[in-house]
Amino acid sequence: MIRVLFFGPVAERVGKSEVQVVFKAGMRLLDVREQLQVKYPAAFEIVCFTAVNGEHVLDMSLPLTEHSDVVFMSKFSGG
Amino acid sequence: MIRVLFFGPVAERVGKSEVQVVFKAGMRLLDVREQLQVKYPAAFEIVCFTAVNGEHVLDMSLPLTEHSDVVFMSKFSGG
Amino acid sequence: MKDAVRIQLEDFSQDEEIAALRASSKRMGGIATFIGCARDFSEGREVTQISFDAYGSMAVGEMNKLRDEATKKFALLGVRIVHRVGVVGAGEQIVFVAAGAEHRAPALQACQWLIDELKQRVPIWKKEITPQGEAWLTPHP
Amino acid sequence: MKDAVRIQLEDFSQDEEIAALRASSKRMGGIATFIGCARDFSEGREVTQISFDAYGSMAVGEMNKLRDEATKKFALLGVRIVHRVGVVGAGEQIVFVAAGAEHRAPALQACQWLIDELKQRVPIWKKEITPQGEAWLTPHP
Repeated sequence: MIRVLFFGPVAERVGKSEVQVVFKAGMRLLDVREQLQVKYPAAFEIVCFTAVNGEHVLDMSLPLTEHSDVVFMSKFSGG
Repeated sequence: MIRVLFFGPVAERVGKSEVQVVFKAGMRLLDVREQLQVKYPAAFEIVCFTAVNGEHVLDMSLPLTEHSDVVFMSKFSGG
Repeated sequence: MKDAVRIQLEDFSQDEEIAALRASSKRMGGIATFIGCARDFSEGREVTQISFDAYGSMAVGEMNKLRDEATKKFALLGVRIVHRVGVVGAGEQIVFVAAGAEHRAPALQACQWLIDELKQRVPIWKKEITPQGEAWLTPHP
Repeated sequence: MKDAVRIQLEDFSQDEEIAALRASSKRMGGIATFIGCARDFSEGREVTQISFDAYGSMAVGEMNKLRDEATKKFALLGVRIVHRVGVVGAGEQIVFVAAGAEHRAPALQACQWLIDELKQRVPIWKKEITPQGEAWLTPHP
């Protein structure tokens, strides 16, 4: 399983703060994004940043491993 | 009388923190400075700023009035 | 001793943070700090409270990276970063950044850099709670 | 309530100063502060204490002018300036400057401006006390 987390405004638009995506061999970050974008289009409108296991990731072709934590995030507004 | 005050390194070189100068009609700031500079040359080597009654003064031709407070100061080093 | 970099629900004390910062070095000649507060007014709306959501582990990870980068970039002797989460009332403190260096210029530059970068990089989100309802804040580009 | 601008023998508390500053406005979104500390080392010499002499009335007058000028220049909501005189031990606090504004950029700019101007304009002098003797500090141009 891939654990996908949502926070703040994205979590509000998704309606929950966590979903599970079944891991498949060869899966890339963009596969997870595409799968969820179809389900939660309003949430993904405001997604700007992606993190895998707590690190910013720009390259959507990044291969995922089983049990990865993926987070799709809107612009930060802390501070 | 004109009261002349010294602080910090200037007071150390003068050897005191206050002297009195007899007021004369028509007296200007530069008259006081010249009179004291002759007496305390080492102190006046490091004088950079002058204040009259608590205000910075650049114009040495400023006429003084009886009971003025005059201060000859070295570069500030607070903060 | 509290961690130099942390997120927490409760308020923080500048005196405590500065004392902890100064304990690390007597070579520190200058300390610059920034405190962000919850304003009671934002873009024409009255704001009574601000609620924060954070991706906690990544937020602390990014804040630690900021600390390490600033320490190298500005030759700092100490850095502290504290960000509150949960609900904060109008007028309350939200974030604290402190940079200590031998001289004042790098301390002041580092403080500004730290708060600017924190806003760009640290996964924390702010919801404004007004008498008319709640709204996640959309940062300006 | 202590004066917002003052010179004093005793140490100061950031918590107290920040609380007093914040009491003046709930519109304050950012507070930048600078604290100058007595270093235990200066230009290769060990320093055990620093002694300050001040032209008190003019120093406070100039500090109040700095406060007024900064308030106008940076549209500040509050300013506090505290400078210690007398003898300060190595590692102790010397000076505190705080600027509060609606947003962070003017607060940070004002804080830097205030400490830079204070050093240029406020008649206070510093004597370093070392194991080898005492010496008035000559500021670099």
